[in-house]
Amino acid sequence: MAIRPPIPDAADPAAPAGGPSREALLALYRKLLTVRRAEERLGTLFSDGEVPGFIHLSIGQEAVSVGIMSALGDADTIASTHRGHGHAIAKGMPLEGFFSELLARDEGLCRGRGGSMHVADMSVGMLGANGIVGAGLSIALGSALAHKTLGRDACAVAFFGDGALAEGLVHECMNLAALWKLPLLFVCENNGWGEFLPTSKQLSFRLADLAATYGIAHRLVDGNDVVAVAAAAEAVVPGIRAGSGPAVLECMTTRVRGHFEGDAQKYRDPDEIEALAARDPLRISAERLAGMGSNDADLSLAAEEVEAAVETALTVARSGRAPDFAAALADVYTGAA
Amino acid sequence: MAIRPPIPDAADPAAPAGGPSREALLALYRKLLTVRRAEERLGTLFSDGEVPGFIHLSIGQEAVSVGIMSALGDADTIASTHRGHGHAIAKGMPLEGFFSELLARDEGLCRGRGGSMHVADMSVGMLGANGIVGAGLSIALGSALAHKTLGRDACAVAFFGDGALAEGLVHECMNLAALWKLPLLFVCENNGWGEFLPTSKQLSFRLADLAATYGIAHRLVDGNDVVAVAAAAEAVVPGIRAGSGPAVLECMTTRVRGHFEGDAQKYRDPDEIEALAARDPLRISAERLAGMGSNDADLSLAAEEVEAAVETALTVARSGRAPDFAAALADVYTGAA
Amino acid sequence: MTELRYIRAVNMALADAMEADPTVVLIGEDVSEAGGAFGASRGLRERFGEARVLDTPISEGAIAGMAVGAAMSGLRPVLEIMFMDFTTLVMDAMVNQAAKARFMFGGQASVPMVLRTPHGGGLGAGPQHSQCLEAWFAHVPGLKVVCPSDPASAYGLLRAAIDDPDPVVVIENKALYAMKADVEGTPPVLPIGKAVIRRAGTDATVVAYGAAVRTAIAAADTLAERGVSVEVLDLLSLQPWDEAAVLASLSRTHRLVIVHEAVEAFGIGAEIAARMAQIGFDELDGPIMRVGAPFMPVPFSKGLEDAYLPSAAGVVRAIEKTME
Amino acid sequence: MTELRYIRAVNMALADAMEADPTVVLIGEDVSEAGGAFGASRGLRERFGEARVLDTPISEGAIAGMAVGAAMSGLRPVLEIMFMDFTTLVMDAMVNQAAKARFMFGGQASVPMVLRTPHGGGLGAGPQHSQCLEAWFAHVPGLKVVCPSDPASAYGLLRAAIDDPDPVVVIENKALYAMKADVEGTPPVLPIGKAVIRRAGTDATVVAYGAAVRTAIAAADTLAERGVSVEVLDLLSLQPWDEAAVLASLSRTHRLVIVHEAVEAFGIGAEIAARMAQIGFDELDGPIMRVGAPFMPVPFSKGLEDAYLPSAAGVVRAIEKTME
Ligand SMILES: Cc1ncc(C[n+]2csc(CCOP(=O)(O)OP(=O)(O)O)c2C)c(N)n1
Ligand SMILES: Cc1ncc(C[n+]2csc(CCOP(=O)(O)OP(=O)(O)O)c2C)c(N)n1
Ligand SMILES: [Mg+2]
Ligand SMILES: [Mg+2]
Repeated sequence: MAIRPPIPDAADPAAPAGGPSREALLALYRKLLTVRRAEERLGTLFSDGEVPGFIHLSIGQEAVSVGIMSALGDADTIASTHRGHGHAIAKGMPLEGFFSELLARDEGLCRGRGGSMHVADMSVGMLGANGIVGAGLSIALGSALAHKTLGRDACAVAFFGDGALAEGLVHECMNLAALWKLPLLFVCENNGWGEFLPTSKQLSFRLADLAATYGIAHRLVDGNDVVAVAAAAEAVVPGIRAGSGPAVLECMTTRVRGHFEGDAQKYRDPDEIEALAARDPLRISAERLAGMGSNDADLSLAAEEVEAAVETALTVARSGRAPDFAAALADVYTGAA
Repeated sequence: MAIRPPIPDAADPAAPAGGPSREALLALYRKLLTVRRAEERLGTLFSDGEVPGFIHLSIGQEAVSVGIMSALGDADTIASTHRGHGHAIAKGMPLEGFFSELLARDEGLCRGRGGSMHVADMSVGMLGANGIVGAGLSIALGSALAHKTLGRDACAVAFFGDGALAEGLVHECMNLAALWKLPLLFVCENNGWGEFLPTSKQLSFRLADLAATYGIAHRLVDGNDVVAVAAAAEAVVPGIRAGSGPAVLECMTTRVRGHFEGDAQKYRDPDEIEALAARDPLRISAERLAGMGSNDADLSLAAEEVEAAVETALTVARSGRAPDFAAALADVYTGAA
Repeated sequence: MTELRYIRAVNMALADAMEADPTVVLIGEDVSEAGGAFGASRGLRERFGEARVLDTPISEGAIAGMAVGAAMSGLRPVLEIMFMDFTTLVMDAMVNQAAKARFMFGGQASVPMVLRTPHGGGLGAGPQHSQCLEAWFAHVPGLKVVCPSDPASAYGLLRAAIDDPDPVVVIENKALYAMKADVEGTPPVLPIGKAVIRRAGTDATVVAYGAAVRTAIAAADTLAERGVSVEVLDLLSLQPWDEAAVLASLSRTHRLVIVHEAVEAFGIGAEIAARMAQIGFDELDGPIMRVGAPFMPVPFSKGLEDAYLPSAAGVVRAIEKTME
Repeated sequence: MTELRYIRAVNMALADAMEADPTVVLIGEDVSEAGGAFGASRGLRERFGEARVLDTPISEGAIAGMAVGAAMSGLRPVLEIMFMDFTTLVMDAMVNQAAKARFMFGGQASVPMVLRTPHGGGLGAGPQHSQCLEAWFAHVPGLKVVCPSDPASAYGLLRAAIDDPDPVVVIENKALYAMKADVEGTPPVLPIGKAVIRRAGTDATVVAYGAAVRTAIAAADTLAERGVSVEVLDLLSLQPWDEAAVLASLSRTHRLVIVHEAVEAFGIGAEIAARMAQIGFDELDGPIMRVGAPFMPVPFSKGLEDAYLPSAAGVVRAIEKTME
């Protein structure tokens, strides 16, 4: 019943002016790789039955997490989605705490009570993944209000998917953020899908028009090019922190895996999935690095180091304790323990 | 903290092409007058303590109700707001049933259980006033779905105030109506206020832009000119019934009384209230009628007849029975009585 | 005899209701092309067309309100909310609109809609995808609430709910979707408000619903080995619930235990216990015991979740306690 | 001694909390320029500035979620929802976010926010502006719920709620806003979770909260004339509630009646009755009686509403019944 394709599927092709140095890009590449390897590892852990529950991987979307976070500091806060591993790791959640959580260990940053849909690390301003589509928007809105009221030089970021655009909360939060000029960056990860249905069948509008309605600046960004994402974030974050009001970055990206692990994506054209390889964020960055003179050795060194870090973290996580029921029960309220 | 005046306060001044005949306009005038007198009477009944609860009068806004309904038939359905007396009466709810309800009599169309905020008459497609801001939008959306699915040649109408534009439900309903091309007319009664605060301090956007975002046609209408409202409704309703999809009419209008009876409007400039007399829907229609050759006698005859009808209805209502508690308790579920 | 899975019974009930009444429509996220997140509506789009099986955007508030409006205008919508946790977003539509329409409009309107939603843990789905919130709905005059415990009741109660002229919340348990049972032909439509004795007994009554019925039966089996005869009553309907059946069983056994997966405090069991502490007071020979989830969110870790969910051992202890 | 009105006590508590802690902010529809729909925040914008007293658009879902996020980021927001009926729109923020944040993030975060909202009938406000929905919140691990019954407790509980590190729902009763009482200076901050004996007695215990405390006291007065000595316990906190105090009173009187304005079925009283039917079973000399609203929406008509609301006569009958 969709009327028209609501979201253009080509991202702004203009290359960002004055990109990062080779070292800086290599650092970003390493982060992309960290998210990728960590999630690939989770995928196998899940199919081996080592990780329970629902897990939503962000493979193919890592450049959004890594690019946005490159413009943020620890004082800046983010609220995430059900697909939040990349956000958490890129914001600085340590891999041990991350894997320990996914393996439901007491050493997990959420002590094994939250799991994949609730990874969080308050110490780096990661206010949590969220199992409720759209909810993170209002959490970030509140965090932005706190930044403003307390006079902090900080920005809050709300991550959300294109499917979440149908939730009324999006409208309420954009209106409020614009009305009060809150230091809030809206980051839409537009991967074209909401679960098993293309979002073209869910939305009658384009985010660009919605943002314009509230007078919020909107940029369309190639979400698979970490350089483009980082540049876009750097272009708006300082102004947001300084009080210029909210902005929207719409990052066109690609969901490579199923909606969650175990989803065989039968509803999707295999050719379409195969074609995604050309837009792989890792490949795009690697090509850029090659163009800047990096050689294969640089990349394989990075790969080895990341691999080792992931495996070490996993080993640590596996050796962790099971959470204690009485301790959990005593921690529903503050100071009850 | 409002950034810019979100809603233009001047309505489209263009006079509608080929207006109604004098007889037709006199009939509309009589309806305006009926709503006005009924509500004025309610105002005195309220201050005399004869009507309990919260009552929100639509004095100054009658032309929206009467104008829209002039384009509707009994098969068309409407969902209303907390300020719903005008909608109910204009849609055809009989005055006896109306006053009996407001006086909490068993003969009231809601048997004295709903009162002002829940006046309804299903037999004429009036699906109810509503105490929840925004809720009527989704009720009308569902009614439109039923019309479409059951192949009816009918339109559903959602009335809502400008304050309601901040509710997320507006966004969800507009997206859905546009996506599914539902036979739904959105009628915003823009009176510039949401309770005690100008909506310019509540909204960062204009409805025209929001509607355009979803690809829904939008018209700005002088909501105090019943001829303009009727013409706008007639211009869109047949197309909506025929399947062309939803439309928005934004009717610029004037809340003359307080938010509810008993509200002294101390927050409002007395000059502003006084100036509203110039935009009085009755005056505007009377002047039009005069221009078309109606004389004062026509108008006073109408006034007398309306007055008499209101008083008769009120007398009937006053003589009604008090509702029975056991009967009410037995009517929570169908057929339980 | 054929083998019927719980989720398939739901699917059959939807299909049979749509077949019987052309005004029945299905509404929800991914119910149409994908056939439902748990497969409840698989094949129905193909069979009844996309106009009657509607994939919606992620707009729970609007689709619930839409179901109310559609029900007031001649359709019988069956709304799926993917996880009961997300019913937090439809409370206004259900409570202020659906539940009250008939009463507050003086009987002019009824709202023949169904809200289907799965509750319950056991899947490691964590705090926002596992909650049992049925007590909220049972507290609201104008709503009915049912909770099937097996394939036959999943079929029979859903058919009854769709036929019902008033709004009904049908709560399925995710952990039961794979449950199989042998049935003879099409299971019968079940009356709303009637409990069923799943196992007769004389020493104590255990009242349960949904997945907890299995737990209760397991506890009864254990105690049978020790010579204690436990009656297990499956409520099936939570609002209205079968007060007469509970009282009758209590009057035979004089001991009462109530089990559910929802949080014990302020849960469904509280009302049953409270009612029996009034109208069944003279029949009670021991304290009324409840077995429900502890006062904490549903944890992610398997170990924690296992400890969180009510167990047969816990029910055994409760029965022993009231028989002391 | 000075005379203090209930609504003024709320206002004082807000002012004193804002004075004591610069991170306390007020958020809600018409709370700032208008001073609140019922006047709770009158004068506070003038005193503390518009940055701390925020008028919001009509966006309940967003402002509740905003309060959660703000509380996680260093503020102590006090959110006003104009009528408890509209809390249907904030259930996700309260239940899936505020209540669970501390637990599901492993104790990393706490959510020091307050949701203030008035419940209750008696104003002819009809089915969507009168509901008492506190049982929903009491069922949710992670939330606390309090319900003051007079000006002093309105002050003392609100101060405690704002000081509390976890989310607290403070339920006021619209019909009590005009209530006056004499107080000595500033009322004390009250501990959450503690009940108070409002009237000592020996023959029966009546547990009540909010506006029903007055009803219970009126019933006790009536029975005193007939030589029956009734103890009235004011719960004040509903989650956690003072189980020990109820049990202690029951252990003295051996008869228990619970009264509230909320619908009886699945209401707060159900949990209290259920708990006492377990841990207080041996103390009970008669059935546990509850007096609450009947199972219907709150009607508009004054006559119907009067019959709907729990009455002192109804409480008297319940006490007599359990003493039979
Ligand atoms: C309120 C709510 N409704 C429905 C769901 C089920 N659900 C989880 S993810 C999802 C799709 C979200 O799509 P999008 O926002 O585009 O994010 P993506 O999965 O593409 O990253 C849905 C419907 C949910 N978790 N919360
Ligand atoms: C969900 C909800 N929030 C708040 C209210 C309280 N309230 C009643 S009317 C109103 C203002 C509505 O403004 P608008 O939509 O412009 O309608 P108007 O009163 O101007 O006709 C508010 C906030 C309500 N009834 N429902
Ligand atoms: Mg998506
Ligand atoms: Mg208005």
